[in-house]
Amino acid sequence: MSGMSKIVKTISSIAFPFVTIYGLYIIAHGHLTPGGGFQGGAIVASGCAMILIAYGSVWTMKKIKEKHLSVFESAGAIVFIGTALLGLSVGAVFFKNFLYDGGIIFGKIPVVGSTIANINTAGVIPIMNFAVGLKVIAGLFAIVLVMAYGLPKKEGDKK
Amino acid sequence: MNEMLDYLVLNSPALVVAIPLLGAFLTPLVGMINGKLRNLFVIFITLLTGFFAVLLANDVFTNGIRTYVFGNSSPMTNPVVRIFFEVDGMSAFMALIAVILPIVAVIYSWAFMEKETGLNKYYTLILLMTTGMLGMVLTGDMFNFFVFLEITSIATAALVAFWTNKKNSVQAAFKYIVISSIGALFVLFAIAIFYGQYNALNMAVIANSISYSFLDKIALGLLIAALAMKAAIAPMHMWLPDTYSGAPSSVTVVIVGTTLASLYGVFRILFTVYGRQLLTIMRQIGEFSVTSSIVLGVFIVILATITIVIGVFMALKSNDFKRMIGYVAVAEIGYMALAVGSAISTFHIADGTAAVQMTSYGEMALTGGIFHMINDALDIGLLFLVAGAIYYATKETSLNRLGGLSRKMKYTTVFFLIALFAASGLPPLNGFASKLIIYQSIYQVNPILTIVAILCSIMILAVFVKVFHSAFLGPKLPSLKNVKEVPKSMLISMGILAFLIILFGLFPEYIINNIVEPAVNALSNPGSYISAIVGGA
Amino acid sequence: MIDQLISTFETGNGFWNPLIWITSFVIAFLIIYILRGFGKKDYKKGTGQTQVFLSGNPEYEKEKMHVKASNVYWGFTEALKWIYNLFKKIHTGNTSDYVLWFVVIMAVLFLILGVI
Amino acid sequence: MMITFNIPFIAVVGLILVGLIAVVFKRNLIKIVIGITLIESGVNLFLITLGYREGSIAPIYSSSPGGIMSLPVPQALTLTSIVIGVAVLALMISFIIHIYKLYGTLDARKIRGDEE
Repeated sequence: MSGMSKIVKTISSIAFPFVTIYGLYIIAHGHLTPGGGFQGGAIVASGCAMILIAYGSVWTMKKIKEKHLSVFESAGAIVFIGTALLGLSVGAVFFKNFLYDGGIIFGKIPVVGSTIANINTAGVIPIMNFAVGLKVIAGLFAIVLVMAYGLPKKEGDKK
Repeated sequence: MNEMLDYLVLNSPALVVAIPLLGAFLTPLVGMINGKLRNLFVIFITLLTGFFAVLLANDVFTNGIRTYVFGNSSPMTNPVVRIFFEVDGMSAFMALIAVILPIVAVIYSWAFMEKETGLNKYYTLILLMTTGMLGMVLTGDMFNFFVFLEITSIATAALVAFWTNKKNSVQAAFKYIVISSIGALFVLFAIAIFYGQYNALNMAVIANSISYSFLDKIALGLLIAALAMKAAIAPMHMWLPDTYSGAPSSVTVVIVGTTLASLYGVFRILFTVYGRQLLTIMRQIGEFSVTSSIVLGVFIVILATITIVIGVFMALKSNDFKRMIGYVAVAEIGYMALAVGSAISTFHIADGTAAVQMTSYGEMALTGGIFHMINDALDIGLLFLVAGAIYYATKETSLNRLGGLSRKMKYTTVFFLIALFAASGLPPLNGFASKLIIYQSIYQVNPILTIVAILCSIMILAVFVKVFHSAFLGPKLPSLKNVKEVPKSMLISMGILAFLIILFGLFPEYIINNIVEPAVNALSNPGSYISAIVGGA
Repeated sequence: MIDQLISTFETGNGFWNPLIWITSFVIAFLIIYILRGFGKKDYKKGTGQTQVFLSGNPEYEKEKMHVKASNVYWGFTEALKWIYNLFKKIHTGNTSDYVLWFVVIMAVLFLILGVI
Repeated sequence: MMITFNIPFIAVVGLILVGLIAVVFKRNLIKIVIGITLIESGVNLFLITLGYREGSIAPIYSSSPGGIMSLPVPQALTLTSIVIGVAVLALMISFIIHIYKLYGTLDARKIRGDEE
């Protein structure tokens, strides 16, 4: 798949940071508002897909290798399961929210009822959200990238 | 040391699933360092999983049902929100099946897949499949069951298409993913019906409060149809020969396990979740009251008989080794379904108590069916490993182009003979004991069933005699001049399965008393499964 | 442990004892070994003894001598042609048909569970 | 009044039926995949519909107006189902790409194995 016109490239370059920031915001506020790892990750990945379409798969493949993406994907999954296993190692159970009520990082207890959101709450959930977000960004982008790379390179170029 | 072991036993339900999952995502990272190291790592992970599964099974067989609440060490506070693993005898039994096959598969893959590329992903997916299977059999939560079902199917489909340049593999993978995603969606639909009625996703809670309303009947139909399709009961079995023959043999061994895990779903739904409700009287014909259990039991028995017949007949005709074993696998599934159907049709309420009971032969049928599950996994698994060995040596699966292999591949021939006798139910190998129990118990249901079952078992022998004749006997073919015995890792994995087959065949009493009996008790007493979560009776 | 292993397994109409099986197999192998001893002692490889004898006819090539898999059980499949034709008709290999069978079974289940 | 409550359920059944019809009767693989996604949407809609309790508000604590909140479990289930759906969809599309490369067609009747 080759790139598109200069106008598309420029516009998508401008839009890309905003899309990414929005996606990261959704990931970061996953424990407070609707959203979370998957949704935010999907938004960021769709931003990446926009760049892919604008610049073409060949160009994108030069910039970022599918191998590196799978490392990120593995890292996300490992962080997720690792956090869950840490709950086990501190003497409790698998998936134990051991940071909750710890007071240090994400350790505040939210006030019951209608309040202003406090991002420093919810224990391990934000960490897992970030892990899932990383995995989804890498995973979805890798899917789109590989599919685009597998398609014919030019229009009308069969097989 | 003892404290450490206790701690591990306590957390084994979670670890059994968590270790292969963690291993799956560590595999690509390890694979970047070295290929051999990665293979060792994967074997280590599966062995570790096996170790924990044995710990868990041992604990469950001696101490009864184990529940494990994720994220909370305190007792169940809210069964709607919490996710449970609930491990009873049946789950532990299935977990044993689900760990044996991947161990064998990864040892086998060392040599079998050596020349392929993309092995990092291959091993990742195999471990994900293991996770999925183990999760399916251990979970006590309906939705969790669905999630693990999907994990298993996605990983399986991706692995079936591992040889992406082969038409046969890719089309088989597409069929498999279509079938399994539709099946899983209908399972989800049924789960949603449960949630809408009972505000619960937990199997025990649902089983406790189920009322067998009209919606529950619909959910039962959806669940049985979808899971039976995943377990390849005729006439929904057609995907199985495609998938089994399309996948690399090392993968097929694990797919056998996933098929059995789906069958486990059927067991769980019928015996635990619905259980007592199946005794609802639908219609009174004179003295005889027709209950759901009889209707459903007879229906499953009919389907199972069709499954057996179609399986063996198609196997006799096919000339592709792997497709042939696929059809035999269909027939073997039919034997298990036959046992389940017979067991369900004998449901009745015991005099003086409220508990649901099966007649003694119903219980015996269940014993035979469950024992046959592990035997089937071992036999069919070994057959596919032999098929893979032949493919490795000759790059050929069509029986028409094979011949005289026994002169070159001695050990493979011996393993094939063991698998042949075991799968066709000849003594003293494991297939005999379980099939004998099934024949005896279904004789009480209907003698014709026994005749059909025995005849089909003989035909399975005929099927493999055909393979033995055309692939292993005969003159050395000029086209197969350079055939050599397969490498050690493949022989070792075949040896493990052959050893287990002989062991299970020689000591069926020991196996039944120690492994199968707890599973049968778990299924025939759904009350204990329910009370472990809900409390009370 | 050991006495559990060798205990007899009763199925109702039959029984199973590992010891009996092992002994009978050992005896069977002994008999085979003894019978094997009665065989010809003057067998030599590479001589005329080992040549294929087809009533005096010349031997064909190896490829032609081997009965292929598709020819095994030809009589059986020929006699039951009607049943194989039926089965072949069902096994279309088409994904849609697989799903159609699923829908049919689901409908039958609804019928027998809901209506009867 | 009754009918308005039932509209989502009618839509669920409609979506699933349309999906099944597409899977069973369409020959193009892409259309079969579309059918599967339709079934999936139907099931997801069913889950979401079940999650709503009359008069409840969305379960978000931040600056909520107060009142009964509906239990977010069905939303979580739907989300999980959507995530799985994305994975399945990506996998199916990849298979279709490979099938088209190997077979040169997307007709479901022509996509068959070696021996069927």
